[in-house]
Amino acid sequence: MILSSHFNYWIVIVLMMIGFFIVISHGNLVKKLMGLSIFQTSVFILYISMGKVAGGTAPILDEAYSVYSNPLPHVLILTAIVVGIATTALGLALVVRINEAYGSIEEGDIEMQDCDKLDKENANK
Amino acid sequence: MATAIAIARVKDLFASVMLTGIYSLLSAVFFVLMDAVDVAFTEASVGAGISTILMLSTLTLTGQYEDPTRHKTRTALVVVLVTGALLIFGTADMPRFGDPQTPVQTHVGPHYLEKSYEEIHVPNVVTSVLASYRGFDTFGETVVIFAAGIGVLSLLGFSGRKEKTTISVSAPMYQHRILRVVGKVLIPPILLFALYVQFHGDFGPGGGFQAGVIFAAAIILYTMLFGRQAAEEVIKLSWVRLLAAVGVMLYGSVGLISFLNGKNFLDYSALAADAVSGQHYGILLVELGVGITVTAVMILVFFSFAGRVDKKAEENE
Amino acid sequence: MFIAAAAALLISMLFALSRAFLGPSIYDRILSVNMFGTKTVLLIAVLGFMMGRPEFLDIAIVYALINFISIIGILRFFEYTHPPVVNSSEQNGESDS
Amino acid sequence: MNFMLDAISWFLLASGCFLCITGGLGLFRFPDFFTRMHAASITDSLGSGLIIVGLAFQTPGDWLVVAKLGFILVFIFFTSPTASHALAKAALHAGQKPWQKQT
Repeated sequence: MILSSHFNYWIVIVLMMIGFFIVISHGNLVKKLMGLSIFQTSVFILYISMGKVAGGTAPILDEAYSVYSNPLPHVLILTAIVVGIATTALGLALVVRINEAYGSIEEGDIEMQDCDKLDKENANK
Repeated sequence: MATAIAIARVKDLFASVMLTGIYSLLSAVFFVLMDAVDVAFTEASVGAGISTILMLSTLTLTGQYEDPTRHKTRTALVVVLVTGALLIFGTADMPRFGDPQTPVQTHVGPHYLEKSYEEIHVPNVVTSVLASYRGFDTFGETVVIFAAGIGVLSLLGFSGRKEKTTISVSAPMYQHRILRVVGKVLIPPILLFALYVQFHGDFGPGGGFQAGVIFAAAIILYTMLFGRQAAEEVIKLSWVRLLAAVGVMLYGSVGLISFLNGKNFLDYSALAADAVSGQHYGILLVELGVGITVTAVMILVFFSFAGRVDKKAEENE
Repeated sequence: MFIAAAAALLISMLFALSRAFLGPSIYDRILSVNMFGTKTVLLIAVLGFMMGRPEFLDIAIVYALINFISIIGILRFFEYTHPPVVNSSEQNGESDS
Repeated sequence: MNFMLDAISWFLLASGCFLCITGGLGLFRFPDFFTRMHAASITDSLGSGLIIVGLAFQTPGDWLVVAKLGFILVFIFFTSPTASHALAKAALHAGQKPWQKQT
């Protein structure tokens, strides 16, 4: 019973965990951003699936229908998608700058370079 | 779902960008199935087009292949599994899918559905909620987009203007004559369609956010086909920068006018003698503001990425 | 009938998806993304009819446009990373095609 | 009259779906890039055209919907072959060789 009525949450959770896994385990910053966007989409799906009413249609009023899905989650997610792309663009811009400064977008390389720099500074002192 | 797993697995970043495109297509189909027309519309215009292009241009700048060594894979797996299990345990208390009696459905949602036609006379409830009932939220989000645009600009900036190189390696697709002709034919309908989406948002799916993205997509298409220099002659970038601010200003000033007329901030019924037509004007203006801002910011972001790509291509030469 | 059409489209989307996963070369993937996009346009149109609300067609139009733009974008940026190797005589012949 | 329309749209939809499935199968099974492209792009254009015309016969006398379907049809007819052409050209230039039967 629970299986058929809660499947939407399960999908959301699986997607969310995939995104989370990518963010944690991959060193590449672009890949991390992709993971983040998967995570984001899973949240969108959660909201939208909660707004769905069984037997309802899209919330564009019409004489012929009486049951509509809830418009509020749609509004929230609509703006969230556009804001999401804006923030992704910002993240990508940061990645580009990091690449220019360090010559790499792998997390490990960047940390190594930082450590080297710190060591040198300490040695100078 | 499988797409997401594949995205995680594919080493070649280029291929995984491709898969993100497919993933966004799939999620849009899902949104359609869940009755969220407007959301599907936005996801369609944003996810498949702009975000793919931005990711690709970043990859051009940073390199296509990923370092195969993974860090902390085992820890990550454990953390993810534990969190996932806890969340799944939590779903047992969640309301059932499609149940009309859940808290989500019984609070403000029905109010919007019942009252909005009387109060605003706009058939598309999503638009009326977006622009009128929750106008303040939307204003905030427009400002966030504007701020993100400024952020990208200040990070990547334009170093153009100074170097007046004519046609470099980054010359557009000169060898694709058919593409250019078809593109030329397609751009005007795309722009027109964007305007239709902008102003038809009251009656069907659509509105400022989507229209802005589509409009920007048309200009991005032009840029890709004819090159950055040609596009910069058509649209002055300083104007675009100005427009981004004008959109936010338009939204804010609508709020201020209603403020000055003795109503609450963004209470559109102050805009005309009749409350309902006031709402109409308000929504129209506000959506216009959103549309202008989104268009301008998307164009600016794309141009700053494209500028970097061109610069890198010149350096390699 | 619409359900049958939707199912057929889904099957062909599944094929395209598996080709996108397997695709030995990058071009195979681009091709399958393109096809996937076209099929999504059709699927959304059919779904709109299935639910009795043809307003959904707007989304299908957007897809038809955006899909084209993203394919062009992919090709364009692919030319940066892998500049085409052509000898000039072939290029002259090709450019008039 | 109504039955006739239904029958026509049935037929168109069914053949469109058939083409789509065969196209998908071809994309999946064929041995190299160019044959795959052949399978995908040809069935793409014809199949989608058939499905859209079939849908247009189902509209309950709403001309706006028919017009929108017409738009989609025109766009697909424009964009799909163009994209295929560009893709084939890019692939050829990048050194993909057409597949030949091994003798």
